[in-house]
Amino acid sequence: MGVGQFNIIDDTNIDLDFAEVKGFNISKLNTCLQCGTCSSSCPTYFAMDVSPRKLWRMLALGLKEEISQTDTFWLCTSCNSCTIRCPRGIPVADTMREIRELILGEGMQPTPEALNRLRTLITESHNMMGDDNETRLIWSDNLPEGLGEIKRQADVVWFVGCVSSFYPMAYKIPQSLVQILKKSDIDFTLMGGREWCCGFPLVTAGMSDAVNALAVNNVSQVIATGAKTLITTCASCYHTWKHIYPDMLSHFPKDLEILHASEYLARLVAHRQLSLGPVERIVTYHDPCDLGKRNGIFDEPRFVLENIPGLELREMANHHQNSLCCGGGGNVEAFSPDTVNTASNNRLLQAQQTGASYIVSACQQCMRTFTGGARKNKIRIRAIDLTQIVYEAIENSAS
Amino acid sequence: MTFIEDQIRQTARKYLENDEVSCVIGYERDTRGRSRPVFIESVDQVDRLVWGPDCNLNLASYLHERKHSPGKDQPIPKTAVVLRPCDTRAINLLINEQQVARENVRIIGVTCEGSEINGSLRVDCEFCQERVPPLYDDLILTELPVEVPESADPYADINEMDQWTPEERLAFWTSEFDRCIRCYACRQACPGCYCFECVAEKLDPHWVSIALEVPEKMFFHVMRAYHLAGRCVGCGACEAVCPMDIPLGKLNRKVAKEILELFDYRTGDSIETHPPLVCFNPNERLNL
Amino acid sequence: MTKNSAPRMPIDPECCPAPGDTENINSPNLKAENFQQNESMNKDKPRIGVYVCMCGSNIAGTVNVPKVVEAVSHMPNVVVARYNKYTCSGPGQQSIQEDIKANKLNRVVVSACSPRMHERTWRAMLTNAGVNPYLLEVANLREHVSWIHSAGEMTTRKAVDLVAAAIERVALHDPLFPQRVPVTKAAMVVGGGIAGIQASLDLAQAGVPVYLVEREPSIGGHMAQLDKTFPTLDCSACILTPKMVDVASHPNITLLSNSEVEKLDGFIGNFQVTVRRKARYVDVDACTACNDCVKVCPVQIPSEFENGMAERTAIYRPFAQAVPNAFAIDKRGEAPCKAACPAGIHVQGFVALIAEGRFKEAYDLIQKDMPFPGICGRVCHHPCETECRRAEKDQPVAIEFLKRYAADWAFTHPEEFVENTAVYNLKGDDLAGKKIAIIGSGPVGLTVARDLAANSAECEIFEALPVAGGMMNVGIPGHRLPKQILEKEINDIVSLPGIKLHLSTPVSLAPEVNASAMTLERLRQDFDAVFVGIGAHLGSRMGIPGEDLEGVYSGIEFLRQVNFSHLNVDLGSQPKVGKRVAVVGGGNVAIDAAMTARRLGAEEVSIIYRRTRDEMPAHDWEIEEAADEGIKFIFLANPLEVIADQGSVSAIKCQRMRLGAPDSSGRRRPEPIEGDTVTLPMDTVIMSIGQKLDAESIEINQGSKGWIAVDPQTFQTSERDVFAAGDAVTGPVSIVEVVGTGHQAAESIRRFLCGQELLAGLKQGKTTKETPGYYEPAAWDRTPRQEISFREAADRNDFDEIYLGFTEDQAVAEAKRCLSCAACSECLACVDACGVGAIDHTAVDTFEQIDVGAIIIASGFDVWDPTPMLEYGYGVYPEVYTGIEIERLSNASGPTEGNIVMRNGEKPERVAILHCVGSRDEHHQPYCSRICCMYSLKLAHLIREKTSAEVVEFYMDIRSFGKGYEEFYERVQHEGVVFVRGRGAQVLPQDDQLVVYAEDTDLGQPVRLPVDMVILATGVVPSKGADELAHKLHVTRDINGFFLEAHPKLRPVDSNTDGIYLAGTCQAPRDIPDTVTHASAAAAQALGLLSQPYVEVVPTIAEVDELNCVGCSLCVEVCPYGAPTLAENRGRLVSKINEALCKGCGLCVAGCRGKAIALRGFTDNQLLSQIETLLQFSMDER
Amino acid sequence: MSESFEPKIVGFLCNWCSYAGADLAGTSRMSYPQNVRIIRVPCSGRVDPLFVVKTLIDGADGVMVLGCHPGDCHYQQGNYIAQRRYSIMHRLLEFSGLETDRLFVDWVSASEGKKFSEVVTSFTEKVRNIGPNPLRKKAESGIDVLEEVSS
Repeated sequence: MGVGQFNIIDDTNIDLDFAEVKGFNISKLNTCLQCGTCSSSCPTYFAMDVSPRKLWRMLALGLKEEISQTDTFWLCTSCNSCTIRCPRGIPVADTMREIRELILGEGMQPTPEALNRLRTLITESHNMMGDDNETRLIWSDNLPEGLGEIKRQADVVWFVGCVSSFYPMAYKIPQSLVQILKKSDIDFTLMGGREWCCGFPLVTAGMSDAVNALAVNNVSQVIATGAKTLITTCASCYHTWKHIYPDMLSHFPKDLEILHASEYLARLVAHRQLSLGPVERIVTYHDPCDLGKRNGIFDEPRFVLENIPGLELREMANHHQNSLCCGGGGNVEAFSPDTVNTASNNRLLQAQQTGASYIVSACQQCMRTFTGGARKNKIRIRAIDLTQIVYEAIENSAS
Repeated sequence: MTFIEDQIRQTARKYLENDEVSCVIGYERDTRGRSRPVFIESVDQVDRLVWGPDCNLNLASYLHERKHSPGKDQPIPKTAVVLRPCDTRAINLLINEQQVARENVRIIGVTCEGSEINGSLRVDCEFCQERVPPLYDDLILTELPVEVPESADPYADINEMDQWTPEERLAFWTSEFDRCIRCYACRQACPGCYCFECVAEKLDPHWVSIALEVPEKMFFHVMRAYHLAGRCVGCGACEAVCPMDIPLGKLNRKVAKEILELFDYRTGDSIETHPPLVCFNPNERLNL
Repeated sequence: MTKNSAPRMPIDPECCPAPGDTENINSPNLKAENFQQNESMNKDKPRIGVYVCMCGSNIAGTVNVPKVVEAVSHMPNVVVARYNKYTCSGPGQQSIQEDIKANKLNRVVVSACSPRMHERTWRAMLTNAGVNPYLLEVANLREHVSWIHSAGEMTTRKAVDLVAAAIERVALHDPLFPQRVPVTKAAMVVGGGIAGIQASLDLAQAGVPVYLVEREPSIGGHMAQLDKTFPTLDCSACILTPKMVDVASHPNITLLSNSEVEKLDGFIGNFQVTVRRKARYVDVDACTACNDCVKVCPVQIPSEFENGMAERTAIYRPFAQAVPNAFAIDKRGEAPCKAACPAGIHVQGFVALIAEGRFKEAYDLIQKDMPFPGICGRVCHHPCETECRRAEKDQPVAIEFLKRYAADWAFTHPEEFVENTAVYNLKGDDLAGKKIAIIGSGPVGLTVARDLAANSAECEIFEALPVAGGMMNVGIPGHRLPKQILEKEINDIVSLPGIKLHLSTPVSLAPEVNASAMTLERLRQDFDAVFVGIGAHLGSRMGIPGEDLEGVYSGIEFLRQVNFSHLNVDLGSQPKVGKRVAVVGGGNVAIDAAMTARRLGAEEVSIIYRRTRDEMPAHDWEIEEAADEGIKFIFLANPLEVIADQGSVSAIKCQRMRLGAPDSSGRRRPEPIEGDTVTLPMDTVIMSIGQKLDAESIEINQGSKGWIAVDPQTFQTSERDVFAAGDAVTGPVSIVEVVGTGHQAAESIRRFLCGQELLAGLKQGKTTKETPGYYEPAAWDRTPRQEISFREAADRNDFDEIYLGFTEDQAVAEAKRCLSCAACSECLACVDACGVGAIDHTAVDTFEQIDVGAIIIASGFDVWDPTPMLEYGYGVYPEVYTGIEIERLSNASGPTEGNIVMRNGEKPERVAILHCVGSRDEHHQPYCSRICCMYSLKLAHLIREKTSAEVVEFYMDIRSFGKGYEEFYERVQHEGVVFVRGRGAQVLPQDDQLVVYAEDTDLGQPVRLPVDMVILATGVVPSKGADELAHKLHVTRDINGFFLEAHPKLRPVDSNTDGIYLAGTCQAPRDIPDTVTHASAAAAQALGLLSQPYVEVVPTIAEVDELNCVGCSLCVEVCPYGAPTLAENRGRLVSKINEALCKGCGLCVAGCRGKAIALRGFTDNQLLSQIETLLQFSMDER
Repeated sequence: MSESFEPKIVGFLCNWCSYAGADLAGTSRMSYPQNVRIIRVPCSGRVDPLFVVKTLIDGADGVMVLGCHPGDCHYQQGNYIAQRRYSIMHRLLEFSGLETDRLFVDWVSASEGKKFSEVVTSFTEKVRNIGPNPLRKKAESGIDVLEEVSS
């Protein structure tokens, strides 16, 4: 259906209670002002044929045909900027995900091949890569003194996450964190092979039905470690443990404290358990969408950075709840890699404008997207994770 | 005649001889040896005064009879009264509520070894830390110094009842109040209860009927505990006089415990402090 | 408090007590027979009429009204039970009145809408039918039943319950007779914006005296800031200023500018408002607004009127057409530096003057309080710098060096000072003819002499030493304080008329010690008062063996002799100093002695101190200087003995110490280490362990520690006519503290000689007031503190000064670092500049009690600050503006004289205006602010007209609803303004432009428009401080913080509190036409109240049953209005209610244990009847 | 507890704030359970806690006392004193076995119609869960008018 051809809206295609029947939050959707804020806040709007605003219009009028012909919802990185800025407070990002569930659930579009593959990989091999799940701790092989003996029971359980475990580009993150934990003699444990993918990619892909099994395993494994606190370096895993699992499982341990690595590092700095040496460098901090805009954690990472002597932190034009997405979320990579590339390029240019030599983020997925994007678009800035720079600071304090 | 009784008599004789007071209120023994209050108005009767652990009433209540001038421009009579430490704090209460003037009362404060109800030591006295009266004109000492029990939690029984389920507590009080015969002895013995006409007996406004049913009796006892909030000095007189031995003191101690926790206020410590229910702190937000 | 009650309206005799009975006008006698109702009403059996209203279908829709009527018709006392379609209508009321007459009904139950809606209607209906209006009960069947629940048996049963309860209750009602209280025919309007102005003028026109309270120095509100107004493009000032002038000139209007409501008492028709008249420091009547003071004011801070786009001075007039057209001074408390200075120097003042290069005025300001600017600029311990707020950000302002610069400038520019500086601050002549003897010419003696001479007293200073200046001259070495500065500042004082100096004339006040010297008795014959300022010139002794050897000096004597040699005074030769010198002690004198010894040729000087570096009392910058010059420090050592070799010093034996627990002064007490001693070869030993009073020379009793005992506030000694201050009283302290005590002693002497009370009005010591909102600079410049130049340690072998002082540029740059904490720096330049002497810096807030009958709140609005919306970058990108800022740019009297230009001065080529910023937004203001669309259109027009730039407006809806508004929208479209239907989502920088991100929802395409300027059409929020005002006036506010109206549609200008009305944007956002309409409506409502002779006050108040009251005073303590008091009644103290004060809250009634107080209309029985009926009626058989 | 148990709740509402809030809930056509019967009082400070005890022993299943938010009281301090009185009566009632869940004291302003309806709904549910008042007294006197209505 090209833009030129008008499809007359009449009772052949209009279905006013379609949205309600399909379980959308219709009372909120109906308050939409059609103001376009969500569209113009979207990092991947340039690649869409139908703007998000127009998509709600179609949903409200129940134009099933038009909805199934657009691919707008496949381009949503679920970065939550739209939800934060929507003057009516409509949960726009969640609605995008619900449309994906609808499209796949009702077969209004053939399931994209990449998503099918993603589903089988995760359900069978319990990780995003399809590698042998037992090799989850492969990143620790080239550590000088390895991982040492892993305790079954400990105060803190560290949920490493698929990207850190299987993407060599991201190995530096767990390697840094494990040294930090060891240096501050924290009583922690890892689940290695017993750790399955948290299921966040399936949730955003609109296949949340497959996540239940993963949740049951992961939660029971964590309970088995007897830990009081769970930390993770991935913002998406953090969101899953903090919100998706407790809503999904009634027996979720209420007293289990869920912390992102940046919050935990901030606590260590505050309690003077980390001795941070100087790092003479100008850096800028990128708020990962699932950590900042979705869960409101803005200050802890900055608190850590400000406590590193010699480090100058400069904010990009978009920061805090006004932050801009790295482009890596919502499996858009599986659907349209060059959209992701353009989006991450926009963000890297902003980082460059600050004159920073590092762009520090607190999510392995952002770090991975930026590293690829910087190389592809030849932008001279190095993407690192908060754990890496903290480890560098600790190294300098020792010398 | 014990060491204490001797001192009481001498003090009474002193007051009566130099006409400082027109009456000394104390205890005497009746024909069957049981203690009962007595009004001594002449020196020769002084030897009737006795003292013992069974003197467990709060004689301050009798001051209500002698707080007004008997006739036109006649002075308010001066009275001496034998009081235990907890009783003396009731004097502060009555002063604070404009009922009694300090200069009209001579307090004969007795160092207390704990009083008994039906022969057994009162619950409050087990943990009582205040053996010497905080307020007195004459202090009556015991022969050997009274040892003060180590500071246990005075509200242990209350805390224990707090753990019960509501049903258990309701069952407990329903059975207790069931035995109440509404004789109002507790009200008469209490220094804090001096209304001309008690709400429980008023027709206009008509709050509660005179039925001997649990709800009505519960209304009376909850009302009394509420009316004594921040006013009960814990003298135990109500429990002492109750013919049916109902543990009325528990209700008052529960309220006293809450007031101590909420407003850090203990009744009768001084006449300056404002009783909790007539003042407020605009910044406090109490959970209701 | 000046009683400023309004002129009373002639009292209508019919309704109130006889005229002349004025003293209890506030509590008239309230006998019931004021009214004509016959008394017998309530004695006989109740005959109740029950009426259930269908209210059209509002009630009948869900409640089976006939069944309700049927259910209650058989209840006791019910004579008539009927339902009707509209009870509140004329026929509805008439049918009830007929029923009353026909069936002799004496009580009525109306079951309809909320009593808060029509209770007044039913009461009037009963009164007309001859029944007491309070024999009525209303059952709320509409708001509490029919509108809430769906039709059904349960709903009908609930209705029956409520009606039955009302019937049981009304049977117990007694007739009540409302109090009639006269109305004070005056009104108060709070807030002087256009709403307040309009309301005031309307009221004044109607002959009502109006008190307009405005918290800013001028009325005018936000409208005064506007350039043009929509839709007619009238110039805002042109239509506003005439009204402002009317307000100022109207005989009925009293304008209380710069004032706030402090407290409200009373009730409708009889309010007593306490107004705080904030100190303005400028006499409004005297000020001619000639602007001379602005020319001399050194302080520049952002102007609130210009929204921070331009600066204003501390003494300012908000805008040219201000009314009252007078200046005001922005004082924000006492600057922390001035508060910390013991001598009370106007620190921020002289620093601000230096920042503008006005050094002469700076010097004059300093020497008003500090007679020795040059000296103090060099040796002060500068407590002001420790309090300087700049210390929180980086380093404090170098105040001491700035003071020194001003003094040095004065020293090098004598031609600037025609007369002797000290002369022209002559204060008065109340001490003419009085003679005062001053013993000691140290800093305190000279200060006292100067202060008394300024009051034309004759002072004679007796100095024992051959030189004047005391410790300044003989105690402080040359390298710290050059002699020529010292000489000049001493001569400035000594050469004053009325001061005579006698050198080398010791005065002993102890007759038996020194018969020849002047004694107290002989002084008393010639002088009226004596001041003792002899300082502490005796060095304390350690009392260890060898202390008297030759070559052992006390620090004081050593420095004195050195200084004598410099002043070529031959009192004993210059002290000889060996190769190795030991200075014992840790204070400033020890440091000075050590550095002096080095300059006299000692090769190795070491300071021996029994504690460590941290505990040394000397200032650490002086310890620094000594260390730089190579002086050694031997810590934790205490001299035991000075060892001699052939009569001259050869070594000193010391005891090793270690630090134990802190002593009373908080310093850790040194304890000897047994048997651990050390002997150090020394040639000279200088004992500098403290100073003592030369006790023999004075017989006035000394305190415990050997200092002269004086009254700490008046400095009067045990002898009535002898005063003392300075080191002799306090022990050795810094010059600035000594000068401070000098001022106070001089004031006490002046009062003593004038026979005034010494203690009156003395502040109880210098309590630093709580910091009332110091000025906080928005942008923050990080310039570091200037470095003062000084001579290198190597070439500091002579007695020339170490520090060389600031250059002029350094001084000005350093002075500019001052944060202007208290805004007005109290440099007093304006006082001299003001031709009519209208300025008084010592003014304080005053309070006025004003009696009014009605209050109109017109507190207005504030423009919302869009900073929280990070996506627009307001405050980050300079070219992002709010609407009000553009108003100021385009206003001819604005910062750019009307040219709409960017911060860099150039005209913008393309401007974007973003609508609905912060409004219609769940995260900020959910409501529409109504004015932003129209003022955006107007701004677009102005920009097109003045800059012909392209203007693009990003909107969701254009709300042009008013008269002429749509036409104005069309006109603006004609003028080429482009409208994009899409809310601006974010603004990001690109090169030197800003890019607006939006979606053109008409085309469904993304928009990324680069523009030069972005204007945010921010919404409207209640004015700052509206919440405190609401609490003070007991008026409720709505969810968004605006004042809550009694009814949104039917009573938009009434508040929930009777007698208080709302005008303008304080109640809800609205534009100027609506505001004026709303204000006139409020004035009309107020007039409705004020034109009545009396007002009926709620009769449901408390009533005591004396027989039952035990007089326990619970009610007295618990009542918020003090209505109950204990009063004598038949020989007993019983509670008595002052019926004029009681508001009927029922606190005492609920608290009274014996139920001896009843609340008329809400008695216990009435409430109990409701409870019992409600529970009994709806008792289902479970 | 059979679903058919309809608790009887008496509400004491202060004329200036909570009663006006209830009116607003009405004018905004909100809906809440029918169990509450409202009695208008000048201030929450007028409601002697003994009224609550009296209402409970007369058979009510739940009592609500709603006043103005602290600081908003038309009589300046009525709600402050009420707050103290009820903090004590609440604990006394709990101690004497009438669980605290039968007494609900809160602050509702004149503009909080929505809060009023929510508060009534949640309290009615809570009372319904804990069941009828154990002290329920039979209505021993007075004609039982309800027979005629429900027949």
